[in-house]
Amino acid sequence: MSLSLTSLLHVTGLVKRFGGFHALDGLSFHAAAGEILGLVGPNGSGKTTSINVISGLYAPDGGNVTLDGVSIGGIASHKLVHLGVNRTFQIPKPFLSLTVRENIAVALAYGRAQVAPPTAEALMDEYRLTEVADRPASELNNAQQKMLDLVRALATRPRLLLLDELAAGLNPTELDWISARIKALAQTGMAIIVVEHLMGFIEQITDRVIVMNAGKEIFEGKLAVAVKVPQVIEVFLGGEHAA
Amino acid sequence: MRHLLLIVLPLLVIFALLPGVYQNHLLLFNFVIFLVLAQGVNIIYGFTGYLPFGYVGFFGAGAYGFAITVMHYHASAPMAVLVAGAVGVALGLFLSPLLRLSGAYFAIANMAAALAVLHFVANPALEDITRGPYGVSLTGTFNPTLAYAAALIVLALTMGIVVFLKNSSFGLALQAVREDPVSASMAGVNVVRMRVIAWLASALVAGLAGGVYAWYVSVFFPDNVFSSDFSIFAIVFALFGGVATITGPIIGVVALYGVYNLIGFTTPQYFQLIYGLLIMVLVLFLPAGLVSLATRRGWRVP
Amino acid sequence: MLVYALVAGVLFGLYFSLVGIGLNLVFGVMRIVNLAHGDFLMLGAFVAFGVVTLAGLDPLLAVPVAFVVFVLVGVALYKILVPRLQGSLNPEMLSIILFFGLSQVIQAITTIFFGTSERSIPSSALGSIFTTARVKLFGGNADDTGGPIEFFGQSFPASWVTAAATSLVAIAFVYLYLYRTRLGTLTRAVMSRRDEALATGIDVDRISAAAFGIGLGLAAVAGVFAPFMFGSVTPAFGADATVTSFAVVVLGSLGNPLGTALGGVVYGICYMLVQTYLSSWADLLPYVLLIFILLLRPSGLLGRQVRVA
Amino acid sequence: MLGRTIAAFTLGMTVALPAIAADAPTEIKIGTLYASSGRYASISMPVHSGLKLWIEQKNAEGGVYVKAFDKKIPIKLVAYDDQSNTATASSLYNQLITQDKVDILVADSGSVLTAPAVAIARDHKMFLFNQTGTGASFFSKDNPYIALMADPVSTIWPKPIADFLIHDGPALGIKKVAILYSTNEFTGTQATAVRKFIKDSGAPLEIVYDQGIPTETTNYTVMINNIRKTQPDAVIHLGYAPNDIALLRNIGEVGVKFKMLFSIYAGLETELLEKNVGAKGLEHVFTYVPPTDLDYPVNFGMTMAQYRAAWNKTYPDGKVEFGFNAVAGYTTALVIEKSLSVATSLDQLELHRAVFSLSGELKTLDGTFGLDEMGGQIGELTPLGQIALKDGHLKFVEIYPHDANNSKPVYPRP
Repeated sequence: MSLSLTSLLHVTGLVKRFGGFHALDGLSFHAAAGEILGLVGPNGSGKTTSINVISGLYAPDGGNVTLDGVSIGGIASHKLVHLGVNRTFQIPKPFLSLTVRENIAVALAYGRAQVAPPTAEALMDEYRLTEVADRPASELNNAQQKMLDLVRALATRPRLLLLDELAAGLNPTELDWISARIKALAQTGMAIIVVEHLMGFIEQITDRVIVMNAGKEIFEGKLAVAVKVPQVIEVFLGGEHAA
Repeated sequence: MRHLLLIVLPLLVIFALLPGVYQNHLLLFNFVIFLVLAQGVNIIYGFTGYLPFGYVGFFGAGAYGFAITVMHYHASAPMAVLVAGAVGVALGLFLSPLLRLSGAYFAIANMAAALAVLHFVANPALEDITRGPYGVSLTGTFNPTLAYAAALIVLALTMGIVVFLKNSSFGLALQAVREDPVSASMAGVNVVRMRVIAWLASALVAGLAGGVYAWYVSVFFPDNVFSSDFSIFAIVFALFGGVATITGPIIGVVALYGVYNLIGFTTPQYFQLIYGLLIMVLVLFLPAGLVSLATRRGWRVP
Repeated sequence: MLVYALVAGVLFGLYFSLVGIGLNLVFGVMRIVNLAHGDFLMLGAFVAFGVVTLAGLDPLLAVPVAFVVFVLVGVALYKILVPRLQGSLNPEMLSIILFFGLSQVIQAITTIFFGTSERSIPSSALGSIFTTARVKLFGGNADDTGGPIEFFGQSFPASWVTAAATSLVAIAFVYLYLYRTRLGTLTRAVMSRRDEALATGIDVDRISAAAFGIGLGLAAVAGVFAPFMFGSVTPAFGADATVTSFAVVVLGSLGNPLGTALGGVVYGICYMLVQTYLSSWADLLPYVLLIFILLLRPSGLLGRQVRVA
Repeated sequence: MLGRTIAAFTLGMTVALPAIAADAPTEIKIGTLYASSGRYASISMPVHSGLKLWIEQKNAEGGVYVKAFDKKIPIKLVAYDDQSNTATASSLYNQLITQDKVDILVADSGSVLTAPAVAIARDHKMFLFNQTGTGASFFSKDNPYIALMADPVSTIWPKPIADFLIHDGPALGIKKVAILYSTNEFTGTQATAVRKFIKDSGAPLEIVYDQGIPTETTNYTVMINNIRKTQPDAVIHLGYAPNDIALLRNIGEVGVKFKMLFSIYAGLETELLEKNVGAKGLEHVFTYVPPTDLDYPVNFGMTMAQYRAAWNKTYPDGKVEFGFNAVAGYTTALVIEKSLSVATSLDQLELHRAVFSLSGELKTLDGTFGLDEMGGQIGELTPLGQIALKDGHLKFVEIYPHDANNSKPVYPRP
């Protein structure tokens, strides 16, 4: 692997419509291996939709998504997982009646990780799930369910990991802890895209952010720079004033 | 392996020995048939969450697959049973678009499909092929001993499938699909293919059961083998025992069908009333099935 | 033949809207599949039978009686059955079995009291209060009843017209209830988002009980006309009626009671057309139609696209 | 030759000996099924009630005479409810045979619920008293373990209708015939028979309408309109009781008058149809003249009048109508009674011999009992009749075949 940051994901001119509503309207950005990229923007700006399209939940209505130069737009989710794309969900969606261990076993068995994934034991240990390993997922608290959701994604050894509001609802200690974990994941060469409302968290972990509004990007660069750009301020403050 | 040895083998041995000591072989045969059907429901409902309200469609199609093979191609009965299974699978494949539906929609569409197959088979326009509403008589292949043995083989196969599902990551993945298809696809599971495979496996065992039933009963009308009672009984038995387990449907069939016949033999005058009340009480007080009595205490039920 | 089939289809279809609408209300509000729906129709028919044979009155008078009685029965049944059911893991699926059991119980009890033979009511009895009133007010011949009613120069059974008219009234009633009353507005809220309705503090239980009662009441009202629409009724009548109701309801869209009105008419017209041109395949129609509609528009003709897995 | 004689003699001894030597049982067990609920309940209950009535009557007299033991033996009825469920029916039939070890096995009513018994009875070498299961697939030359008691086989039953149309029709001006039938084994077979009789006769009759409709059909308005469009001179409807009820009601409600209308159940279950359709709706309808009306001379059992009186006394609540099915159940009972009085043992093949020996001899309120070689019932062809309304009461007028006491049909219907 080269030491320079090679671009893994390319999104160009992505369009997604729901009826007449353009949830994504020509979104373009890229993400490199080993990089943590933040996706920020007001509610309804298209952050989650873009994750849903990239992870194959929705087929795009226009534009292009490439992974390592290969077009992946419209490919079914499970195939994307096999290609090395995975994600977590804003509201975690574990398999409620299965135990934690079984939840992980499914992803380990079907993820077709190209590099040998860590064992279930290691993953549970790392994400503090060992003591609930044999309990059904329905008995887990919200933070534990989020970790299980993350572990499910990690068990497939993704090259590109999309985190949809993973930090929401975690307490400050947990936040510090999970930041460190995410950074460690990036260190292994994983490209990570983080959708988050907590700006502190974004600032703490991201190398770069994309600011979105109305389905497209309006800024790309460091968060510290972004908050000084008038257009970005207007989107955030204007949006809130209007509301 | 442990499950095969401790659950399936004893079950098969018991049902293989029972005809020697109990003479109502047809009752035993019906037990075996309902064990197969309840486990078939378990495969599709327990592991994927689709309630096959028209499950009898596969059963009836299998029975007619058997009949047509025997009548028109003069095949041997075991051969015809295999055809019956194939017919079940073919019908399952044909109906696989129904899997796009969920919840009650699937259940209702499946019920409609079974009725459609019944009315298709029973239509006088198809008299040359199915004998339409006039019924079939297959006395040439009638052989209760062999048919019973064949039913046991079908049961063994069915139990084998369920044991595999219970002990494999394939079964785990199916349950994941049942719990949350989106999340399952993000675990790398091909949701559509998994569902279709479970659906076809379930159709296969029902088709085989239908073939064996046709072999044993040998004289029947469309209304006999497409009776919705088969679907409803199989579902009620499976749910009563507890689905997504190996033992649940077995307990369900043995207990509930046992009670059913006991009422039928002893108090026929209030048969329907007692049975209806029994079902209601069970759903209200044991909604997760008999095995929930054990799981509530934290015991793992195979 | 075409015109006749179309008019007959509309009349017949409007009646089928009434047959299905109660089932849909119950499903829409509670996500409960009432497999005993047809049995409540059957009971409604026996109410009409009682009104005619015991009191010697016009079966139309059985409409309010059946409605009130079965609204009360519905509320009582709701209190006994539904809370326990909804405490379970998968109430939608379990309801199918629970109500199958109920259907068996209803059939068994009806058989004990009424036997198993076909029962019906003379066609001339239906609407006889109008005849009596007409004779009293305007004079004329009281024997001149039960005759056919003419549309487009073709004659149709008077009972069909009466049943269709009652259906229209009942559909209007459901519309007014859902869109013009407070309880109805809340009912619609529960139908669209049950969990949110619970969270906002709506008394979901009370609304559900009302919907369940009204659903059964409407089924019983439809049952009053069953002896006229189906020739005769036996305690075993319910099973087929339930299946047909499902076809009608799914056609219109499950969970949208007013869609059922459209579903009924579409069903009626298709049925009559097939009976006219392809009669021996007529019983295949409802099922094939149902499957196709479900596959092409899983949410029914008037539904929102929400139910594909 | 000598050897054969000895063999025959020995055989005769072995058959005869146990009958003399064995102790008479304390009861004769008759096993049967009925459907108290479900689709077939309405045809099953009247038949079953007929059988039950006979058993109560015999037991009140101290039992039924059994020749094998040369004494009267009380009857024990073992009856299970199959709830119209075929899987249940099959295990219950087997229960009767293997556990209750009944002496006499009687099927439930109707072909669908009789079907599960056919192969089982044969397998256990039990003679099946098939009450009303007309299914052609039940009967074969190599199966001695079945005979049909009451209903004539469907292939010959409608002969009088066809013969009437063929022989008397043209003179009356009947040229165009419409056939409407329910697509099930019972009525479908009759439709096929009518069609075949007419076509084979070469009579100047044209079948202008020939449609099968699902048995579940209970709504005939559109069909009536379609049939009317073909302007038939005669309409033959072959369906079950609920079909007849719906058709006749719809005809009345739409105000259509067919010149001639035939319906099966107007005759078979007149009481039931009168309750549902009204007397007016049955006037001028052509139908099978039921045994309830024919008053066949009997050489065994009650006459029709006596049976009707006994029925009304036993079942005063009117929940089960008196009609053809009620007679069918009693007819089965009489065949059993008579067979027991001639059979030299309770061996099932001996029962077969006894039952077949009655063919052409036994005359009950259902007419002459006659079997073909496969066990199909061919005894009495129900004549064609027409219903007349006299002072508000229904009366059957026999039309065909011609004999002394019949009259001219009312044609066309006024």
